[in-house]
Amino acid sequence: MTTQTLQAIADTNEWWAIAPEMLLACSALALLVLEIVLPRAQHRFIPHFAFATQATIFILLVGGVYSEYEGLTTFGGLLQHSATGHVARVFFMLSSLLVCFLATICLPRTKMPRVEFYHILLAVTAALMLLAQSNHFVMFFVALETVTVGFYILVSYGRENALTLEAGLKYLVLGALSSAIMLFGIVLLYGAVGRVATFAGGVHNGFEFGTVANFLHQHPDNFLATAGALLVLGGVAFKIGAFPFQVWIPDVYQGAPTPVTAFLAVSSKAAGFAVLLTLVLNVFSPLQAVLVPVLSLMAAATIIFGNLSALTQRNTKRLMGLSGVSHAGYLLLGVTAALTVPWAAGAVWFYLFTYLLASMAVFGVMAYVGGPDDAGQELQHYEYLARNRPFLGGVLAVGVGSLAGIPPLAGFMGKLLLFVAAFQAHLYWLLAVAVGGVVVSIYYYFGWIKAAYFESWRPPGPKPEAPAPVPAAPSWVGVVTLTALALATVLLGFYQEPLTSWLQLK
Amino acid sequence: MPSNAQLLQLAIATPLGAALVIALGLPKRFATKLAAVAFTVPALIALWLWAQFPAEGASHYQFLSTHDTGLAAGLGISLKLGLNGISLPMFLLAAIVGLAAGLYALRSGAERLKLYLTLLLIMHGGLLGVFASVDIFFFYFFHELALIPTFIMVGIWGGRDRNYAAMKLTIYLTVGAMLSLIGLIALYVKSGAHSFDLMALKEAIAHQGLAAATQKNIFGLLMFGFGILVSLWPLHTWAPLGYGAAPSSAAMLHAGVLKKFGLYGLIQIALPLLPAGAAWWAWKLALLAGVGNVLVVGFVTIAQRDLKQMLGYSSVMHMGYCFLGLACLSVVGTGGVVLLMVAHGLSVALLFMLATSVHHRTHTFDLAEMGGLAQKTPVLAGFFVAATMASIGLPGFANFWGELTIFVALWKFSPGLTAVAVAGVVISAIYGLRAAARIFFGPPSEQLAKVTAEHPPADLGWLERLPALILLAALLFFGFYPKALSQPVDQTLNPAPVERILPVHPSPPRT
Amino acid sequence: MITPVLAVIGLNTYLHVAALLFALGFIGVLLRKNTLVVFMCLELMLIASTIALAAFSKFNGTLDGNVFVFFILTIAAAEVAVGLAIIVALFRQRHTVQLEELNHLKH
Amino acid sequence: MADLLFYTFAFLTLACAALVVINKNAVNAAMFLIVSLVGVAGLFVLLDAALLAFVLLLVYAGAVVALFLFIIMLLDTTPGAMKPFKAATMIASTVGGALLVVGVLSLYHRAQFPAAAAPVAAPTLKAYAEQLFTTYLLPVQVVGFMLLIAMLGVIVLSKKFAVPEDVS
Repeated sequence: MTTQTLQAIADTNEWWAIAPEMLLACSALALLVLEIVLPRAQHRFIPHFAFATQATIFILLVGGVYSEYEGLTTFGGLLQHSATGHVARVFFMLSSLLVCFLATICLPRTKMPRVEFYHILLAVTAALMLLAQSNHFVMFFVALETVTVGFYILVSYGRENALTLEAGLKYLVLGALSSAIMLFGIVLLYGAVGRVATFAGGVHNGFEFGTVANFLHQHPDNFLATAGALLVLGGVAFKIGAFPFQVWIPDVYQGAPTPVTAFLAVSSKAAGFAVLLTLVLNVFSPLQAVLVPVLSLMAAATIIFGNLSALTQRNTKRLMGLSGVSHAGYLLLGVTAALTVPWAAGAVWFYLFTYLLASMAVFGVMAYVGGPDDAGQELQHYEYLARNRPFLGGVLAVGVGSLAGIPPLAGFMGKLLLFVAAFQAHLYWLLAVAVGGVVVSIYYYFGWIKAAYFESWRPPGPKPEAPAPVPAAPSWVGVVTLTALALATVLLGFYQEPLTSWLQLK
Repeated sequence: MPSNAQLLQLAIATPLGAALVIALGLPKRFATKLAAVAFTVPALIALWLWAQFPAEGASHYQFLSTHDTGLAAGLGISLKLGLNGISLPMFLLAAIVGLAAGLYALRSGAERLKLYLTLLLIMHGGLLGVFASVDIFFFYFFHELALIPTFIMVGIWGGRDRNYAAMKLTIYLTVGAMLSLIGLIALYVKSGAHSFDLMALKEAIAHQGLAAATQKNIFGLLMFGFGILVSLWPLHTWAPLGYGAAPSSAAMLHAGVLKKFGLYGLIQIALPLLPAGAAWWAWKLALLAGVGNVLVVGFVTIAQRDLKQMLGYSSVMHMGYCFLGLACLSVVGTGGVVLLMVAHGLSVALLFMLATSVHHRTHTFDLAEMGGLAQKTPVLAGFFVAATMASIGLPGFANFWGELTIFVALWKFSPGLTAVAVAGVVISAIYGLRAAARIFFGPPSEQLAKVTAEHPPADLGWLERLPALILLAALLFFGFYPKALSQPVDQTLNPAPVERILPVHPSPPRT
Repeated sequence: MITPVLAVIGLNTYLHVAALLFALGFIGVLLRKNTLVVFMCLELMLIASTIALAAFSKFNGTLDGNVFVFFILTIAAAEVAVGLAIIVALFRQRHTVQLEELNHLKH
Repeated sequence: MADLLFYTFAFLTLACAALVVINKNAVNAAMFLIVSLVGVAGLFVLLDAALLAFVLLLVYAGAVVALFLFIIMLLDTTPGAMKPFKAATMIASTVGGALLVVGVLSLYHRAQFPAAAAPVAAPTLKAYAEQLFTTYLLPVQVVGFMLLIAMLGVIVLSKKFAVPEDVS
């Protein structure tokens, strides 16, 4: 390789294009420095610093400051900056901000150090942003593993609690297993593609998404590449918790600290779908004949499994996890539809945003309701919530209602878009499954509302001795954040303009 | 002076806005005043719009306005509001019953009154929105908006079986709503109109038509989806249970107005857009409604001992007439259904309200434990008897015209079913009059004598009389001057292409 | 300058070795209950991928595969470090490394 | 000669890997892992990837397996404590593993490769460096962050916090 080619490659390293990610990474480092520099009494300001930088980046991103690279590839083809990538950046930034907010509620209850939590959170968010924009399997895998390793630590963060560590171990073993499977898939793809690329006389790289897509266009029946693609998708399915890779979800969601559960539910799932959309629509699209049945079977099984197993749950964190599985199923329905109906990709993102708002609202309430025993939050802890803390009760109703897809709320619009897309894609039987799933989900979501609102639900008889403790009153930050989330959920149900025009839903 | 279209928007926005303000933490004494205003404004606007509705040549929507909520470009969903001759009477009905229910709620002294008013206001706003929507997506959307508070109200303020009732109501109505949603999506996709606007859909379908098989499937989805919501037999079991448990204002709004959503949807959407589907399903629908809703449920109603359960079943039974009218697939029958929907809405709301008033005085809904209340509360008795007469369909009340028109249309469709329907009138006379007699006349039961000795029952106060008066006045007005209703309905049904689109009514199957 | 190995052995044989190693690791993960051994088996699966990767890289005549191996080794090392830390922390509380005894989360 | 070496290393790798899976004693398993890794390193050398072989031994045998051994000793799990496999687990694993093997093998038979490799010189250290610091500079940075996270994570998970960490 001559110096010129090296120079040419080095020139494509446009660091400004990933300024938000770098800013995040640098502020993550700054947090550690601050911990050393600042006197102990001032340490409580460190989370504020994390908040401030994230808010700044979020505002810059929403303002479109970094959108000048849209449509370009940088870093010698490692990254591609697309409109969707930008949407993903904003999404992860927003989610990370809200997880920070949850952490300020939950972390002080434990004896765990805080600065490291925020550091890892910020670094993982940066990696998530890179992951959504990666255009090359090496970049993809490295970013994905950074995220995964970060999550291993975050899930087991409340290590005083054995349940948390158990969750961490389960996530670790299954996560590593899925990574290994995905890696093998990547290797197979590289083997199949790289050979042809070389024989064709090109100097293309067998890891690049574009090269893989080209190869698949020419050889859609290549067995090796198809198998590789399926293995990679299996790894992604683990991230989104799709059937049959959902086994880890309830345990890990229950054991992880609430902010981390929220982070897993929202960011990790969204990352999975961002990657899945890129892979399915741009890279593996020539394999439609295989993908459509696989994806739609997976979607149907995920919806059925998620809803049925959520029916009997009394633990709210497991309930969120298993109902999250069913949401993954609806989203998979959207991804499947996106293969034939292009605007469905936007609908998937719309759904993810509504899911973010609603889930974060619910997790916010859970953070206040959950006492020191983070993992043991049951439905009966919500009794009298609407009477004792009407504000939290209201936010819970809005959040859960939106997750259930009840009409005036944003979640319903998300489901509507997906269903219309599915109908246009002629996925009738899948649509029937999804509709059945929605009806079933009403039952368990309604049970939660019932627990919070309908008093004297339990049959007449001796009442339990100790009534559930009244949850702490939210601080003003909590009130503002939760109000914003609930209002956004309500308003998005009535008026979708800002989001739809930004997502270019056509 | 705002334009009529803006007034229409205002009528829907007022209750919803008031609900938001109360939910955000308005103090209670302001909340009740704001709620009173928010219930009154739509009624006044509805009356004004009714007066403004052109007397002739108004076959199309009036007072139109369109807002893009962000889905117009992508999906063709936009908030398009307007009224035609069919929706105007329904809108008026919603406004009047909403006013009565609201006033009744204000004096009910319910626990957690602010939450109660908020939910009732949302429900009211949703109801007004349903009948003012030209866009079929928003038509559905507003229906759900009105439906959700019902579940919560049943669950919090409901009667004995509230938890079971709330759950059953939720599951049944969600299934119905999902089926109809899929039907509407199917209509949207298959029509190729790329719009949920009813007018655009009509145009697109008139232009290119829909295959008969498609029509059949979509009509089936809509018929059963809407049918569950209207309590079509045998999917009606949620209704008596739900109404039995629901607090009075919610029952008034739901049984009086919200339940008509399905019928209204079939009239406005399914019949004109899917004529071949309608023709295929007409006889099946007529048999289900005639035998199931009218006869079976009629006999079940007679057997009821609980006043509210009886009212719930009777409302299911009256929906049977509406389905029969629809199945005629004729202009006369459809017009009759609209008249009956309005009349039944008014009378059933009045009955549910008075039933609660009776309960306040007797502390029971059990008909066997009542009696002799007329001597102590003559005004209440007068209202109740009048409402019962209206519900049976006595001349002089609006219900008479609705039922008469339906019977006329039904005679052409099938004389046999007409006989069934007329038998239904006799049945409803039996249970209606018997209930009135049990409550108000004859000797009081021992238990009641004890209760009334402890709490001497007072007659209806003015705050209770006012909503009752409003409802009864409307019933009588339309009873003596049915043209006020039939004129706009006629304008929309007759000159419009309905006659052309509606198929020649199918001959009854030969045996 | 072709290495004799690939001329004699061929790519397929290399890949068979990789596949068998991957399968062995997979079976181990399913079969073993000792978390430490499970972890070793996961490492075997990663190593199997690197063998295939190096072989493909050689066969394709590009260096990218070999470079990717570097990343994989680093990632594996980090994974092991975190995993062992979790296992040690868990052992301090539960005094076991057997997976089947770690079932305190409700099912 | 080369093929003899190949088969030796391949046998070493696979046999020792199998021993890792079935060995009862965790310490022995770790030892067999080392030997298996030596076999893999040999395979790498045959592929002209001497540097990779070196790194593999350094990182894995030198650090990872040493860590494993250290932890095993630390936790002092009684050797031979392995319970007999449950029949269901055995059957499931055997079937799953066999399916996997058959699937992967059939895959290679269906995807036929020509026997000739591309004529490329053995990569030098410089070539790796050039790649890592030009094309793959960004992943290198990211991996750096990952190592930092992992380090912090290990500290957080292992350090003793006697008192609440900071004032609130």
